[in-house]
Amino acid sequence: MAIGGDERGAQGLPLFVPERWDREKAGRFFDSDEHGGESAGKGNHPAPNLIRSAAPGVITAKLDQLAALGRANSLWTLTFGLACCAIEMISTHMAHHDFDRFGIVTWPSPRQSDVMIVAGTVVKKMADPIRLLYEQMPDPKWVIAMGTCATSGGPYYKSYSVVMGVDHIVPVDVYVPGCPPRPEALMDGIIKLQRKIKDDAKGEQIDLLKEATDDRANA
Amino acid sequence: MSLELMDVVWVSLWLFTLLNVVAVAALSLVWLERKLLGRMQGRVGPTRVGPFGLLQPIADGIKLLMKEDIAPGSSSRVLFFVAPLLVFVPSYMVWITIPFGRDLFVRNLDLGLFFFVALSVLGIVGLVLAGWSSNSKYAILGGFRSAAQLVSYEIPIIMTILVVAMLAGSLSFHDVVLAQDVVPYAAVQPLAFGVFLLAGLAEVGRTPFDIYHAESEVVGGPFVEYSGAHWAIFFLAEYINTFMVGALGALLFLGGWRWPVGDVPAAAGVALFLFKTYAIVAVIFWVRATYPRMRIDQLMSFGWKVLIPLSFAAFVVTAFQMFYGWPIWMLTLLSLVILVPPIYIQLRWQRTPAMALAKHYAEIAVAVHAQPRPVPVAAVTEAHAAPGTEDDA
Amino acid sequence: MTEQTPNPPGQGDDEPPAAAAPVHRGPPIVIAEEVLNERGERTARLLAEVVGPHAQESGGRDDLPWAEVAPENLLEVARKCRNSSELALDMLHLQFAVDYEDHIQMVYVLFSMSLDRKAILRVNLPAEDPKVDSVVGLWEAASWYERETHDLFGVEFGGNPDLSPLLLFDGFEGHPGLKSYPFNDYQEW
Amino acid sequence: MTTERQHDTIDMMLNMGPQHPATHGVFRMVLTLDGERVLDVTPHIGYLHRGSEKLCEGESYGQVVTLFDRIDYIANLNNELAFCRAAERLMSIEVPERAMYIRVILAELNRVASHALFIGTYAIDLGAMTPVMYGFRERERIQNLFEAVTGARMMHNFIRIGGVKEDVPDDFGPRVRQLIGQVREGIEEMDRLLTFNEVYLARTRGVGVIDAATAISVGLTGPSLRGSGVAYDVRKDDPYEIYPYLSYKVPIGENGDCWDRYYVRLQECYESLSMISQCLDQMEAGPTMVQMRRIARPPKGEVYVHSENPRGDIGVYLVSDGTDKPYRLKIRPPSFCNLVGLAPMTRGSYIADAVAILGSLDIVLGEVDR
Repeated sequence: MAIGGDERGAQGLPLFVPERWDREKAGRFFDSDEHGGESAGKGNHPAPNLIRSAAPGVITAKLDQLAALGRANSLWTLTFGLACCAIEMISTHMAHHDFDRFGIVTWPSPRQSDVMIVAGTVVKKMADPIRLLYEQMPDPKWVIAMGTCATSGGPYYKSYSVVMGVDHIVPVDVYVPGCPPRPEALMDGIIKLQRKIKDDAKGEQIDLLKEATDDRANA
Repeated sequence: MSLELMDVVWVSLWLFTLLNVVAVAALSLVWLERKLLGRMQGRVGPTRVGPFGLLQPIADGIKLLMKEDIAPGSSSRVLFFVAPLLVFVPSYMVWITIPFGRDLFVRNLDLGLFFFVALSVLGIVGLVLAGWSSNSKYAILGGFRSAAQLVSYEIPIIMTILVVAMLAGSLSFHDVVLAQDVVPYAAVQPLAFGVFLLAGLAEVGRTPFDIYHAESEVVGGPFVEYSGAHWAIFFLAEYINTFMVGALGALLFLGGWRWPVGDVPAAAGVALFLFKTYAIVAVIFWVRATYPRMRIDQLMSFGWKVLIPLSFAAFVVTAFQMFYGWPIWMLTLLSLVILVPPIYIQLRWQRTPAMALAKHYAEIAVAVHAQPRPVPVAAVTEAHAAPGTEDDA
Repeated sequence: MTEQTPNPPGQGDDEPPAAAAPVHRGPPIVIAEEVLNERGERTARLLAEVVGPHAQESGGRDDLPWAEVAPENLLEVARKCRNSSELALDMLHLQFAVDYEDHIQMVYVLFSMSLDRKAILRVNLPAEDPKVDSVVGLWEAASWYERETHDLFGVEFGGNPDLSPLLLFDGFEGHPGLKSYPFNDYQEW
Repeated sequence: MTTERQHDTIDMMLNMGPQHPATHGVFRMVLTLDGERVLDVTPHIGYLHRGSEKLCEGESYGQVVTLFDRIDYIANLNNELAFCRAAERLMSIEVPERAMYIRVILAELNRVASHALFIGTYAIDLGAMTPVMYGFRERERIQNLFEAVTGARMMHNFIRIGGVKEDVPDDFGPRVRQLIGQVREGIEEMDRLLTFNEVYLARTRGVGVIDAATAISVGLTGPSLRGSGVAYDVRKDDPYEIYPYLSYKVPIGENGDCWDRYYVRLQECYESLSMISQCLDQMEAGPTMVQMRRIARPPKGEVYVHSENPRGDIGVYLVSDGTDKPYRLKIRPPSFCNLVGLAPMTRGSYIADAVAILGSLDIVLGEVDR
């Protein structure tokens, strides 16, 4: 079944059908010709837009980089807190840590947001609304799984109602570990995401594993 | 009069320049707001993008332009995409007649004030259309709220503009500024200035009147379903309107580019005008950082029961002064006299009973007194059992 | 606190547990003493008066006496408890179910805001087809407690107008509060 | 305020949540509207139902504390205290006095942090942007102290059955005194900005009125109940730990509207700060943990213990079968009970009032859904 909302019932918010997020099928979202075929397999890439369709071809490469620069520095997050991590996420937005320094502000409507920070435990009842919100966000969009609950179910993995990580529902770009992650950790996650956006546009990919090993060797 | 080709070119050039100036001004407001709010809230605001975060609005703009533009499947597509233009075009058109300096304007219309009034009402249509065509309940609520709010607050604005027009004896911005050589109208008619500022706040939907796009209630109101470039147009229009209120305040009440220095070089005049404009805008942001939002019924009753009578009072007082030829300070005095009671009542009506109540609550709070503490026993309490061995493995 | 008896021989070794009856391993089970303090005694006397012959069993710990009543008498007893001028248990503090596998016990923790008294009513329900009268007419607070208990334990409350799922989503199979409902292992779903 | 229909129109159903800026998490309410007026409200919860109570049955007593941290994630230490007191009562443990003082200091600090957060988020519900920054600034200060004491910002796992994990650092006393001064200033700043602000008064006074009888019937507790004029505070009526040795006031309201609930919380901040300094004066050196088995194994029996959380009266009903895991653990979640009062308060008000009323109840969804 496709990612689209076809299975939704007639009455408002639907019954959630537990269905594993299938990356192959999900690939349709990003890899098809309709959505920029050349960008297959490089993460979330820009959807067709006015400028790209008006000026295709040679200049798009540079334009992509410029766009990536703009996008990376203007990540608007969805005002969307689920559980405990939401408090630390809000802390990061507030005076002491001040996410606004990075140009990050929260926006209440998914239509105007770029990043969904899934902050907290995802339960099965909430799974469908999350997928709906993700689909409502315009491309390009990113997801940060904040905390162990959103990453893998965390301390609640034995529960009957908890989803074992939000990546069963939506594709995740950055996982931030911690229970809950400190605001600094979330900032690090955001900076990683900014790098990912810029490097994706250049056609490079960060080898985080290698970087971490190098860091450890240098330390 | 025949339209020459050169005229068309010149006008287009002027309009294009104006568009850029206004857009840059709006972007500067975005930056200023984030920085100012940050400072007022114990933060720093954007710092990472460019020096002092100056490129932050540019980054936002690039991102918004390159973002996917979604029209919800159930929306009325044509109206959905026309609505942002209906909001943006009038708010931009008004600038044609705004003089930045003595000779710095696109067209000095003789009916400039009238032109402004006529165009500023048009934006409401766009907001209502945006709310209706989105086919979202939040959007339609926001659209209705904006219609109710903007139409009611248009009246005090028009009345205060009329006061200025009477005082200056002209409907042209240029003449209004020239008439304020000695005393700005903010000093002549403080009542009208105050009403203008409050109604202006409501007109551009700023706190405490940001009801139609209240985030915690209607999640952005008419704009809730918009994304990408179309949303950016709304966003831009909103800031252009804020700048417009600042500019109008500077021109109509603070003497534009002339008062208090008289004739100065054009650049200095423009700087003076911009300074006044930004000062008013900063006050608007300051109010935003301070006040909560009003409720829709309170907003309407404040508009109809306070602001509109006050604006009529200003109008009548000015008419009397002009008819009987009283000295100008008499007008200042009268308008201050009218201004003081409502401010006093508005402040005292809520605050005094609440303070009395707070005092009462301090009295009825139930006091719990400490019991004498027993002499602490130093011995460690042995509990449950001696340390076991079978569990510790 | 009762004395702890020494380990009986043969327990605590690595014997595989018998399949039929779960064998208790580890130290022997100690039963807590239930002692009412002065405040509790006073409430217990009042509670006994109010509940009267309906009480099947009673006891208490510290300042919290309890009385066990039959399901069919619950509503009557609860009404008496609320309306009695001496008890005046006007707040339903907590209402929940415990699954003892052979029966389900409903526990009602009742508080009095005006008189600073508290008491517990317990009702034993059969494990299959647990059904009891709703107390939502007496305390509004019961509405959500009963929906929750209906969700998690499958207890039916006669007279509650709305027992739609509160915590679980529509279409959830089973009653996860019951002991028979297993814990998950990590799984991809 | 009236629920009478003004025009013959079709009602509009407005769905707020589960993702909505004003619902404080994943709460969902469906409003039935007649224009701007709310005719009825249907709350829907369960979007954060993690099955904590069931999970507690599978964890040993020591591990349950970590789950309690995450139930009311704004007042973590108060929650730990609630559970540990229940287990201690069941095991008849007497906690050393110094441990009780440390517990009370931390719990009261957490209460202040929670109320500071409430004042901030409530202001943002009403459209004021700045108090939330100040509120989080104070919370950040308190969290720094928690980090120094417990090693964690939020999920402390510090209060254990039988005492606290370890003694506090050497500079605890002076640090807390300094912190009290700073936090008091910060709270006063919010107080000055908000309490008698005309727009704020207009938005909160006379909104969401609930009288004492209804409040008791729906099970409101904590500041929400005290706002209606019922002076019920577990610390006063059922004293635990070392609260009997402290002098304080229990602030109450009379009208039961949003402003009263806010004002009660604001005054509680000041009271808590004074309680903390009393605790520091009285605290003496001593052990902080009883000697007991590493793995707690309470005797078979049942116990109900309740204590005062920032949100209200949290209760823990513990059924033990004599093993190292609880047989059944039921939490009385104050937010859950307070939320039952939302519908009677909201009927007949405006949409904006619905948001204000929900905010004034100060719910935490982790606790509502567990």
